[in-house]
Amino acid sequence: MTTTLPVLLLLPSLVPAAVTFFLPQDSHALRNILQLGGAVLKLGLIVWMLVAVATGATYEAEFPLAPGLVILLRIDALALLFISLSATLWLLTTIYAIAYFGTKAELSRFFGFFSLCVAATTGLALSGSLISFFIFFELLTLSTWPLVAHKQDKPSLAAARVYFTYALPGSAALLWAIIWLESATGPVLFTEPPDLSGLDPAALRAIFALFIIGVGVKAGLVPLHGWLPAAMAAPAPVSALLHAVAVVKAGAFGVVRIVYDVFGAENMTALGVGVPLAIVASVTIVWGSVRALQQDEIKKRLAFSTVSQVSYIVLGAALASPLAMIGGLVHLVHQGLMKITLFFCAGIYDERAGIKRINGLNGMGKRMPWTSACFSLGAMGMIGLPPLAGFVSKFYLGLGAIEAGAPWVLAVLLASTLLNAAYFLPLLYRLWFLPCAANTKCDERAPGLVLPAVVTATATMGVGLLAASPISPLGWATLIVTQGYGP
Amino acid sequence: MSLTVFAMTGATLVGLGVYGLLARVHMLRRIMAFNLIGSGLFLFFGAAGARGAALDPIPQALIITGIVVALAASALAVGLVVALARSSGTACLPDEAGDT
Amino acid sequence: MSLVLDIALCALILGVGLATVAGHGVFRAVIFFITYGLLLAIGWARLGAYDVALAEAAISAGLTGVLLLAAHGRLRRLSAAEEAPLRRNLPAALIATGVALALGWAWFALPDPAAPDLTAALPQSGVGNPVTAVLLNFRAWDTLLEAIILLAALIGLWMLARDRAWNEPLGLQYHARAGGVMASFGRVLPPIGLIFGVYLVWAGAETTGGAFQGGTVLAAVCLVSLMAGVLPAPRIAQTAWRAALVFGPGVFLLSGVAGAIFAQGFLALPPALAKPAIVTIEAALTLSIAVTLVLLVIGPPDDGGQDA
Amino acid sequence: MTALISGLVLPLLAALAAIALPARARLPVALLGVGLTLAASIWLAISVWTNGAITVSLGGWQPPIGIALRADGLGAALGVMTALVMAAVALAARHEMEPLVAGPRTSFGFWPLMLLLWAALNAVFVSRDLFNLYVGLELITLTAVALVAISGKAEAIAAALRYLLFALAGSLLYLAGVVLSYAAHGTLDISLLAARTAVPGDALALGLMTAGLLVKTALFPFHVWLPPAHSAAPAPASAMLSALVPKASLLILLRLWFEAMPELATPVALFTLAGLGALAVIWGGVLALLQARLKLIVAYSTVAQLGYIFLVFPLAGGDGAAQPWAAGAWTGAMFQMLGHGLAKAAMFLAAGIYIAAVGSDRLSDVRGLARALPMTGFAFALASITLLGLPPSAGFTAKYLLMTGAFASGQWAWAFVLVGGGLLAAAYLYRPLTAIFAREIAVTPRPIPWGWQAVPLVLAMLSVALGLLSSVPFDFLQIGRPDQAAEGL
Repeated sequence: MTTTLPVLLLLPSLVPAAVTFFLPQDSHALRNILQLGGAVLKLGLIVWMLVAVATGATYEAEFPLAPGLVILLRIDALALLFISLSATLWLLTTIYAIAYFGTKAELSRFFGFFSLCVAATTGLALSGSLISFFIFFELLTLSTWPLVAHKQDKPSLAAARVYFTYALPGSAALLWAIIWLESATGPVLFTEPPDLSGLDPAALRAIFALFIIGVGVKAGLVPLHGWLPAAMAAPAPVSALLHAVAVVKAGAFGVVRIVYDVFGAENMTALGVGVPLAIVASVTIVWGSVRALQQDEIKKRLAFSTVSQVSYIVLGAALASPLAMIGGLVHLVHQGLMKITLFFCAGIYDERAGIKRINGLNGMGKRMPWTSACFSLGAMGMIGLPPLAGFVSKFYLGLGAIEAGAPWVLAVLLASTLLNAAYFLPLLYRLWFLPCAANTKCDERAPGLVLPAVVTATATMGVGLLAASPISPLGWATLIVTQGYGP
Repeated sequence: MSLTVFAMTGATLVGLGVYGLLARVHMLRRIMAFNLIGSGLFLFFGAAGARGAALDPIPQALIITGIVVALAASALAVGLVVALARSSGTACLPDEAGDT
Repeated sequence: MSLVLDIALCALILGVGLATVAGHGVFRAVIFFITYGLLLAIGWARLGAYDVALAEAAISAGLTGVLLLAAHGRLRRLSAAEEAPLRRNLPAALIATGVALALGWAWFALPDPAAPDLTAALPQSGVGNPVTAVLLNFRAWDTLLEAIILLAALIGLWMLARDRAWNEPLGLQYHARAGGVMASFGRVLPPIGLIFGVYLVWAGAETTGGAFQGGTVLAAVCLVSLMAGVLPAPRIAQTAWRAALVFGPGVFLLSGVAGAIFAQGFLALPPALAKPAIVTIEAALTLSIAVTLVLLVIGPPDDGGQDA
Repeated sequence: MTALISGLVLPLLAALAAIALPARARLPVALLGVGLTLAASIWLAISVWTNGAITVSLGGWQPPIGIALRADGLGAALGVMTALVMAAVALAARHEMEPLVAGPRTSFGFWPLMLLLWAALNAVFVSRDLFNLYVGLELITLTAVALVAISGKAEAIAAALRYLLFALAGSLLYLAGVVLSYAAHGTLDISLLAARTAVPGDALALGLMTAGLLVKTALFPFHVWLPPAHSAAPAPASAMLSALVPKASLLILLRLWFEAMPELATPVALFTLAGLGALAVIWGGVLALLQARLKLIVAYSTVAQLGYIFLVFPLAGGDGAAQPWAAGAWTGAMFQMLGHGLAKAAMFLAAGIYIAAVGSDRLSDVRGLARALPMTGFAFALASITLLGLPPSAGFTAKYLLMTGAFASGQWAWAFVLVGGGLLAAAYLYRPLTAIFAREIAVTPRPIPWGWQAVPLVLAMLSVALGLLSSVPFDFLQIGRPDQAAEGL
């Protein structure tokens, strides 16, 4: 059992993917059953595994391809955190996507790549070695590209091209870094960080930079973030997936892996690369927010907000103090919950009321109360109002910054919070306090769309309120840091 | 001594053939140049095989094989040249017809 | 004395070779080329390589020459026989000189001759002519592939036919005048050539000769008969011609397989059976080579029309 | 031994039968030959896997008197790859070369030429005799040239003639080297040459043979004949020409530099070979970027993809052969050979389907065809993944192993070629992919039988599967490998 479970975790997404590609367009029922069944099954497996891991079981599966080229799937606490998040959000996004697309064209292709993308994310989370991480990272790029291009109109195709133009050089940098490092240390497993003591510090710094460039493209680090706002041309479920579950998260997750499981916090500090990374993250946080402020389109504004918010995770990793790390890790979950809520709602506004720009939101609070309530919760969470999810993350990051002796980070957090408020509060004001345009046609009687948003919005509140509980994301992140990376 | 004469003749023939191949553009000329190179090489080979106490039959057999192979290649090449002339009115390759 | 003779012969060969490359006019170059082949055959005889001499004269000078002459005729009809005059080409001259010098150097750098010792193997080969032993026994695989190459070239050549001409007789049609030189030539020559060709194959086992040389002579006979109208022009659709093409390689191949089944291995000939086996293979091969060479020379079916 | 011989005899017999038998028996006998030869190739691989490399002295005559054949892991692996490609080509040609579609001439000639080409490739894969390799190469050349010319179009004739010109020049250069090495050592056998006493003329002999083989492999700057020839041929022929034919001369090159005369592999020579390979990667990629026809893009990509393989020379050749990274780098290059073969054949067969469907392979005419022919579009996309070297394809395994070798040996500059070539491939394959997957259909396609559409898809899947399941092929390629260095890194 110990070797089969990691493989078993991939199958609920891989099998539906493989089957869905060959389904005729109009066999909606079968396709939906496959997708939902896969998602539910996976969630069930994860719950089972959580219980098993809590009782001390370990899981590992290995597929040697060639000497040094081994796919290693391993379940550790960090993997579990990411995989639980992605599995939960995958189920919700699937429900949402089924309702969103209805009977539109090319759905077999869409859901095929959708499942493949989730399979890649699962593999990425379970990867126990650098090279398996890379393989799933590339698979993720390949499977998300058709999703971005899904509409196949000019903007989508342009967005997809931009995505590739960023992603492929990023992958090249990552591969370069991996092979450079492994040529000196042998294959790198996350369980046993390599011994870097004998290596030239200058080379190590270059390798670190290449690693950060490689995963930074996906994480949307400035100045490698250009593809992310462009990818807004994709349908709403794709945006939700890209921003909250898969791609951006994979980048941030990669940063955490590289900092803690490849280099280790001490080496990072010794090489003097932690502070530059923290600066890059800070610049991204501020710059993303500034750009978000300038956007008139709801989804664009959300996209730049993602650029900004994901770098909290990177910042947490870069500061390398336990509390900052807890803040970063917990934000991995919190940002996912909040951002997916916002994108679900943005999709509902667009789909059910034709609202794309922020001035269309006027007075929608009364006409679409459920959606608007969820949107507001997500937005307030992003700003960091207690007791919502975002507050917990920012609080721990702030404490961590002081712990790490980098008080300037507090200024960054403060500036970011103000900017967050500046670009989200006007939306809330429009929603609830401005009169609506006379004859906007809207209705939110679409449970498949609204229900997932309600669930995630509730979770946004729940994870904040129950942060002290050991099974909350915060409790989990604390466990990871104290067990795995504690001093 | 005679062998050296034949070997040098072979080497020179190869040179002549190479020149014809590079400097001539009419494809029949080039086919002849190929045969010149081939036969020059064979002459060299034959002279080398005659150096020992007895005549080495292996080079002779290889040369006969080589001659037949050269004929096969020449026949196909000649056919292609005729086909080229039929379809394009020239016996030179498209981008070289104007040169030399 | 013989050295002087050789030097004179080589000078002649080089002169004719030079004329082939640098001389004026494609037609004259072809004539020089044929002469060159004949002179080279004498050179081979001087080296004591009579089998090669025969092959050079029959195949290089004879058949290739006919091939080139026929091609020149067709090109002239397509007004593609003209060529630009030779201009001085320095890079080509440098490369050519370099290659010749390198080969010349290699000759003087050769170590002492190191030929494989065949004394033990030859008596086992079943034939007295060592060249035939190499061709049909020691390196039979080369020879088998060589026969296949001829066949492949022929199939390739046929692919150059126009679709509308596919069912026409092969080659451009020659019309010998009844009672003319060609016609009488065509009646007298074949019986003589036939005997000579068969003799060459038979003799090849023990002295000079062999399947390829004999096949070439038979091919010449066949060509003359075709030109004289004694034989009707073949068509691809005629099964007998195609069967004749594959007969020799087929027998060779199957005897090789028989060796794998009944003797030590693929293409193996038990010494006791080697001589009859080789003669049988050679006879079959000669027939097919002759037919292949004939069809190679007369070319694909051609209705004489022009595309462009 | 029987398996080895069957792989040579069966396609020859089938070709002879296809020539001699009347028209209605031609296709059945050819397909029978294809099936049996495929079985023989797989059988050979299985026996090599169980018994190790197989050596046969033909006619019972040992070298230097006779000719030895030897099937090692590499030769048998190439044999299986060839067999898979040939079987796919045959299944596609069943439709494309039908007498009613292609005319009586083409439908007559295609099958024997294909089978003869197959026999010649198998002969080269196992031959240990330099002159026998020359004969094999000539048979490959003549059949390949005929396959280029088979369409009868004016540009095909010109391309075929140019190809023949280059190939014959290459043959003569190679032959010159063979002549010199026999004259010096009295043997043509690769293993015996490896044990020879070196003489000064060896370098010239090796140089001549190498130059000739480079021309035949279409390495930059000798590549000019390849794209017009490969794009002018009918698609099933292009698939064979691009996927298989250059591999034969490349294999001989490897045998010379790694087995026959490894001591002549000086750093300068190895650098030159890889440098030309690097230029081929760049130049082939740039030119592929500029083409407007699918087949030309794919053909220029062959020039680029062959370039990668030449990195094997500095990474695993010469003094590096005994280093721990040599096994990985060498095997990486062999994965490139195998993976490229499968993927490239898939691409050309997909292009053939498009040409059959809309009568053209211009990018503007194949727009949106993935909607009407989804399997073909999927096949092209999968094959692209291999050419890009993205995981988990054979191309990635190759790139990973070569890059690891480059870093381990301190020659990391070659890694730029691997990474840059991958990005360039992404650039030049992006246009055909977006065209094929476009939303609107430019030309309404004729229906294509399901069985035909599946053919390139299976090949493309195999090229990915080779990467996914690369551990068995990796071990297989080590069988009989020269310079058994310590296993991997």
